[in-house]
Amino acid sequence: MSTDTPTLETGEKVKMTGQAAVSAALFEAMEKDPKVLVFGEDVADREGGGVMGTTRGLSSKFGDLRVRSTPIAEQSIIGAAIGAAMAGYKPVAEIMLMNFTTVAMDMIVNHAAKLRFMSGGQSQVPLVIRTLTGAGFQTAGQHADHLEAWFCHTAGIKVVAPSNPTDYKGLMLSAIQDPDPVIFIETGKTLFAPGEVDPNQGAIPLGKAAVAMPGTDVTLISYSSMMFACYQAAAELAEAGISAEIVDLRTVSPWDKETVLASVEKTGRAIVVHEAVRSFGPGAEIAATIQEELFGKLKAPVKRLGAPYCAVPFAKVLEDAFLVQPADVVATAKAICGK
Amino acid sequence: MSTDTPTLETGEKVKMTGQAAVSAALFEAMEKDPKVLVFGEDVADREGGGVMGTTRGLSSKFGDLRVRSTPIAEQSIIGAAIGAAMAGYKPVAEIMLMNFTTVAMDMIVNHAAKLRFMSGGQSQVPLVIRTLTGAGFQTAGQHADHLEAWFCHTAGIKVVAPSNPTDYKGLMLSAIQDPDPVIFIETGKTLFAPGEVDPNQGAIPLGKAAVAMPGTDVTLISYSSMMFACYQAAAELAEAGISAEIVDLRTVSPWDKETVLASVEKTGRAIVVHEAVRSFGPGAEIAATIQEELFGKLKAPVKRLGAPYCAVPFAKVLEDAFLVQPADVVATAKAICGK
Amino acid sequence: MTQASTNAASPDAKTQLDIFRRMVRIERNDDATRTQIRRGRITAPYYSARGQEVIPATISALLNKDDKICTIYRGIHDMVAKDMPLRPLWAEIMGRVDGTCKGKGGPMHLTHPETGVMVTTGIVGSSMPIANGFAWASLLDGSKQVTIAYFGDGASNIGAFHEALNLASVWKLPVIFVCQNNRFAEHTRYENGTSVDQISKRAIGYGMPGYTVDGNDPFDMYAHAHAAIERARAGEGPTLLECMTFRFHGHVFGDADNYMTKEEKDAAIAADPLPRFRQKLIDSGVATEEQLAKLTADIEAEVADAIEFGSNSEPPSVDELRRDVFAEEIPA
Amino acid sequence: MTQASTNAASPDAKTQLDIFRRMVRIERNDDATRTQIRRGRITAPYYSARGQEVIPATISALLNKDDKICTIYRGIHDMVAKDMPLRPLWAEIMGRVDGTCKGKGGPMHLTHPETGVMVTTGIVGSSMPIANGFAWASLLDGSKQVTIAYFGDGASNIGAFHEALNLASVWKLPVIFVCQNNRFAEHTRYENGTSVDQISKRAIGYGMPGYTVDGNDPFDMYAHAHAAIERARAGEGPTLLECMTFRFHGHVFGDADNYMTKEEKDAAIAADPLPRFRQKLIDSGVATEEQLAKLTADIEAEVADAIEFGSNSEPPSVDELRRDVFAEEIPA
Ligand SMILES: Cc1ncc(C[n+]2csc(CCOP(=O)(O)OP(=O)(O)O)c2C)c(N)n1
Ligand SMILES: Cc1ncc(C[n+]2csc(CCOP(=O)(O)OP(=O)(O)O)c2C)c(N)n1
Ligand SMILES: [Mg+2]
Ligand SMILES: [Mg+2]
Repeated sequence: MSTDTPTLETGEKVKMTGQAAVSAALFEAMEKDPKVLVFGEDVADREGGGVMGTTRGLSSKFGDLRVRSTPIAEQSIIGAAIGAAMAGYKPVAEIMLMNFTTVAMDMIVNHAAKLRFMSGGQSQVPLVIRTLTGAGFQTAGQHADHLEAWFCHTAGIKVVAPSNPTDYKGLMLSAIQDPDPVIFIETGKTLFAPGEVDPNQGAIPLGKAAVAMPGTDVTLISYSSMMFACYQAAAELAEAGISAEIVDLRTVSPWDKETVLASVEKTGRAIVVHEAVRSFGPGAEIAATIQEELFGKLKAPVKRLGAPYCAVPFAKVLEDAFLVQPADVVATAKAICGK
Repeated sequence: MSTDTPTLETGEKVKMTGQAAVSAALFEAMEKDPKVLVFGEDVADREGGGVMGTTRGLSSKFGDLRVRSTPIAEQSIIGAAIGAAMAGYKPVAEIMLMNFTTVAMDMIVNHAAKLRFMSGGQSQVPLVIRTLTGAGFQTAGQHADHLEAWFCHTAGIKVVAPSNPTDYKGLMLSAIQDPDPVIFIETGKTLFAPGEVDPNQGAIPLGKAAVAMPGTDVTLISYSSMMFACYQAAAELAEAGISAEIVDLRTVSPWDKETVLASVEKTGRAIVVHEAVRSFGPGAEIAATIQEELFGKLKAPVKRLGAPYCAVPFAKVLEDAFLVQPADVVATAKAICGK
Repeated sequence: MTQASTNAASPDAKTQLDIFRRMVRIERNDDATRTQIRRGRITAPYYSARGQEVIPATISALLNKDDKICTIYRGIHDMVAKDMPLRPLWAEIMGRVDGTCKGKGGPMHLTHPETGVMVTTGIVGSSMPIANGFAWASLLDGSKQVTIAYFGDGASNIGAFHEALNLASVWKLPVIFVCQNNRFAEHTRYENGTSVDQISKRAIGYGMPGYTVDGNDPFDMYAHAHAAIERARAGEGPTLLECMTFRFHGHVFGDADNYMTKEEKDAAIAADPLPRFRQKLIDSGVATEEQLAKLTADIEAEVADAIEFGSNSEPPSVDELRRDVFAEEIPA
Repeated sequence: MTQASTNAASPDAKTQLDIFRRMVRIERNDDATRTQIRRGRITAPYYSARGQEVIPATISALLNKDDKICTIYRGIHDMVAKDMPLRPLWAEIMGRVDGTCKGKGGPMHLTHPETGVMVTTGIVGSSMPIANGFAWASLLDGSKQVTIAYFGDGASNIGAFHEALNLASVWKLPVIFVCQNNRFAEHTRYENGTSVDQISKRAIGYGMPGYTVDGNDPFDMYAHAHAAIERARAGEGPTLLECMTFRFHGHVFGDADNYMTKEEKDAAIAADPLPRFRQKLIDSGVATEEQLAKLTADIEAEVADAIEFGSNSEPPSVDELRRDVFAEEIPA
C-alpha cells in the first residue's frame, strides 16, 4: 500500500480504498500538526504498520515517539490518549476491533466523554479512537459487533462512520481537528472498497449528512457498510418504479436532523438501515425523531432494518441471514410504497 | 434492617422498603436453592453486609463460601459469576454502581450475554447482576448514569428495573430463577421508599409490564425511579381533566409490547419517561415501535422525556434540571392532549 | 530453565506415549486444517498453534475428563489435547449443524463441555476471570476438579490477567494459569509489550507460585504441571506456569511474518518438539518406530473421517438465529 | 520499613516547614469541610483523607507547579497539598458557579489544571492510565515534568493498575505511582482483597522499582519521593511507592466503621502524624511554637475566607447543562 498522497492536477480524482484514504489523512494530519500522535496495538512499522496495514509508514516518517505500538491493554491505550489529549496533543488511538472497546468503556465513557463537562470546561480531550468492525468475514460473536448505539447514547463523544473513501479521508481530517473525542468506525467492507477521491480532499465537517442519491418516494437513511445495501436496493427499486433518496448520515451522533427531516418531509416515507442490532439500535432514535417532527406528514410508518436480536453467528448462511440484505430493503420499501 | 421475612396472615401486607424486599428475596432464594450464591464488593457481614446493607445477614446465615466479598475487580467479579453459572450455580453478583459496569463490559457483553448462543445452546449463564444507580444525591458524573440502553441493545441479557418494593421482591425471585443473565437495576430513590408488600410475595414474571394506573387520554410509559414523576404528574393531570394511564415496564428488555401497544391503542397518545439520557435512550425503541405498530391510530406524536445530552452534573440546581420533573411530564401531556 | 522442584514428577512410559499421542493428534489436525483452508473448504480465520503441542498435550495427560479448560482463539490444540471428539469439531469449523455449537460459534468459540472444553474466547485475557468461576464452583461442590486457564504472553499485559490472578489467590481457587509464551503477541515481540523478563515473576505480586517452564519439553512441562495440579487439588490454591514455546505459522493463517527474523523462526522450527520427542521415545525404548507410525496412521484416519463428517453435515437453519439467545426460543 | 536508599535525600529545615504547612492546610481544610457538612451546608458525599496528610504534603514539596497530579475521590488532600487555591475549591464543593468546575464536577471531580490538578476520578484505578498520558506528553515535549498518579490500596487489585504500570515501564514514562495504603478499601481489610503482603512487590512484575514507605513519616516519604521524582526527571522511568497510612474517618462521611476494631483505629489516631511532626519541628528547632501557631492561624483564615467565598457564590445557571459537553455549546 502506498502511503504518499498522489500528486495530480486539481480535480482529477484518484482511485483509492478507504484504507488508503485513512492512511492519507493520517499522513497529512501528522505532517501539518506535530501534535498529532498515532498509537495502538501493532501500529508502528516494526510491527508491520498495523495488522491491516492502515498505519504503515507513519512511524518511519514521524518517529517512534509519535507513532507507537502498545501492549494489549486497551484501558491503558485510551488512558494514555486522554492524558496526552488533555496535555495538548491530538492522539489517534486505535482499538483494533470494536468489540475490544468493551475493555476500555470506563476510559471512553467515564473520562474521555465527560472530562470537559465535569471540569466545567477547563479541560478538553481532543482524541480520535479508530476502530474496525463489521460482520461478513465469519469472525463470529466477538469480532464484528456494531456498538455505535452505546456511544451515541453517551454525551460528549462524537460517532463517525464513513461509507466511502472520500468520507474516510475528509471525516478523519475533521475528527483529528475536532476539539472533542470522536469514535471513528471503520468496517471491513467499506475500508477495502475502492472509490474515486480528490487528491486534495480536505476536511468534511462532522455532523453533516450527505444526500448520496436523490429520490422522491422513500428515504433510505443509513451509514457505513449498509450504504452498499441501500445503493443496490435503490437500483432495484428504480426498476420497480420507486425512486429512493439515500441519506448517508456519516456522523451518527450528533446526527444531522435537518437533512434527514428535509428528505423525509419530501418523500413522506423513511427506512433506517444499519448493521447494528435493530432492538434499541441507532435507528430507533432516528425513527422516533422523525415520527415526532413529521407527525401527520408521513405516508407510512418509519421502518427500521437492522440485525436480529442475537450475537453475530459464525456459519456463512447464518451470517448472511443476520445481515440486512438489499432484498430486505427492497421488500420493505415496496411494502410502505404500497407496491 | 431486619432481614427475616415477617410472618403474618396471608393477604396482610407489610410495609417494607425496596431494599428490604431485595434482601428478603435473596434470603428466600438462598434458603430454597443451595445453588444460589451472592458476591461482590463488601457483601459479606465481615464487611458490613454491603455498603448499603442490602446483603446484610446473608453470609452469617449461608456461610462464607456462598456469600463472598470480593476485591475491587469487576471483571473478575463477573468472570467468576459466569464460570460458576455455567457450572450449575446461580450467582447474584453485585456491581456496586452502574457506572462501574464500564470496567466489566467485556465480561457482560462478550461472554455472559453470548455464551449460550455461541455454544449453540450447550452452555447457559444464569446469573444476576445487581447494580445501583440514579441521580438526585449529588454524586455527579461517574456515579449516577442510567446505562440500561446499552444492555437492552445487547442480545442475550435481560434488563430488569423495578420501581417499588413488591416488584423488587418478585422480580428478584424471577431473575434468580431465570436461566439467562439478567441485569437488575436498583436506584437510590426506589430502594429506600417504603411500600406495602405481601409477605408471601412470590416471583413476578420477567418481560411483563404492569398497568400501574388506568386512564384513557394518554399513556405514560416508564420504569424505575421515574415512576414517581409519573404518579405525581398523573395526579396533577387528573386535576386538569386529563386521565393518564401509567404503564410500568418493570422489564426494559425484552419489553412487553402487548401491554404497551394495547394501552396506547386505547389512549391514542404516549409519552415515554426515563431517567436515562433521552438521545438514543431506551425510549427511542419504544417510541419507534409504537409509531410503527399504531401508525394512523395515534392522536399525537409519541413523546419522549429523558435526561439532556450531558453528564450527570453535581450542583443541586443542575441535577434538578437534569432530571425529568413531574412538571415536564404534565406540560408534555397537556401539549399533546391539546390542553 | 526454572527452580527445580525437589521431587519433580516424571511421566512414566505409558504417560509419555499418551502425551505423544495428543501431540500428534494436534499436529495432524492442524496440518489438515491448513490444507482445507488452502483448498477453500474452510473460510474462517485460523490461528495455528503448530509448535505449541507439548503444553496442552502434557497438561491434558494429567487431567481427568471432568477437569475443565478455558481457552482462546489459538486453542484448538488445547481442545484436541483434552480429547474433544474431532467430528463435531470439524463440523463446527466448517459452520455445519453437527458442529458442537451447531455452526454458531466457529473455530474461535468452539466449546464442548462434555470433555471439559468450557469456554473459547476471542477477547485477549478473558479466559482467566471465567476460569476462576469454574474453580470456585469446584470448591463449592467439594470436588477435586481443577480448571486450566490458557492464554498467551501478550494477554499477561491486560487487566483481566491481573484481576483474575489476584482473586484466585485470595480465594485459593483450584485453577492453573497456563501462559503459552510464544514470544509474540500478533506482530509485537515479547519485550516490546511486556515490562518483565519472565511473566512467571508476576506471580510474586499475587503471593502465588510461578514458574517459567520449557513448554517444548514434555518432562519439564510434566513436572511443573503435575505440581500445580496437585497443589490445586489439595486446596492450596492457584499456580502460574509460563510455558516457553513458539508458533510456527505466525499469528493468523496467511500472516506474512515479517515482524520476526528468518533466523529466529528457522531456529524455532529446527527445534520442533514433535520429531524430537518422537525420536526420544524410540531411543529410550518407550515405543517402536512401527508403533508410532501406527499411532500416527490411526490419527490420520480419525482426522480424515472427521473432515468427511464435517463436509457431509448440513449448514444450520436460519431459525438458529432465534434459538439459544435465551433458553426460550424467540418467536419468528 | 523498606530497603534503605544508599544516599537518601532528607528535607532541609525550610522544606520541613513547607511540608508541615501543607499538612496543616489539608487538616484545617478537612476539619472545616466536615463541620460544614454537619451543619448541612454541603450535601455531597465526602471522603475524608484525615490521617493521610504526610503523603501528598511531602510529594508536593518536591514538585513544581507545572508537574501534574491525577487523583481520586479521596483526593482533596492531594489538591490542597498541590497548592490549589481554596476559594474555587470551596465554591466547587458547594456547587457554585465560581467553583473550579463551575459546580459541575463537585468534590469527586474537582480539577484545577493551573496548579497541575488534572484529573480527579471516582472510578477506582482510573487515575493511573490517564497519568501515563500526561507523562507521555512530557516525554514528547522534552520537558522535565513528572506526573503523580495517586490511588488507594484497593485500587491495586483492579485491571487498570496492571495495564498502567506495564505500559509506563515499557515506555519509561516519567510517572510515579503513589499508593496511599490506608489498609482498607471501603469496608474490606487489605488482606481480604489483596493477595500480596506488600503492594510494592508488584513492581517486580513490571521491572520497576517499588518501595513500601512509612507514609506517615515525612522523612521516609521525602527520601523515597525524591528518588522517584529524580528518576522520572532523568528519563529513567516510573516508580511504585506504597505509602502506609490510615484514614481516621472511615470510608465516607457518616461511615459507621464497624468493619475495623476500635483498637486499631485508636492506635492509628494515637499515632497521628500531624502533632508528631509538629512536636518534632519544635524539638529540633526548625520552628517555634509561635511560628507554627501563626502558620496555623493564617491557614485557618484562608479556609474561613474560602468558605465565605464559596457561600457567597451563586449556583450555576441551568444553561450549563448545554455547555462544556462539546467545545461548541449545544443549542437550547
Ligand atoms: C482485548 C483484545 N485486544 C486485542 C485483541 C486482538 N488480538 C487478538 S490475538 C492478539 C495477540 C495476543 O497475543 P498472545 O496473548 O501472546 O497470544 P498468541 O496469539 O500469541 O497465542 C491480539 C492483540 C483481542 N482479541 N482482544
Ligand atoms: C471500578 C470501581 N469499583 C468500585 C467502586 C466503589 N468504591 C469506591 S471507593 C472504593 C474503595 C477503594 O479503596 P482504596 O483503593 O483502598 O482507596 P481508599 O478509599 O481507601 O482511599 C470502592 C470499592 C468504584 N468507585 N470504582
Ligand atoms: Mg503470544
Ligand atoms: Mg484504602
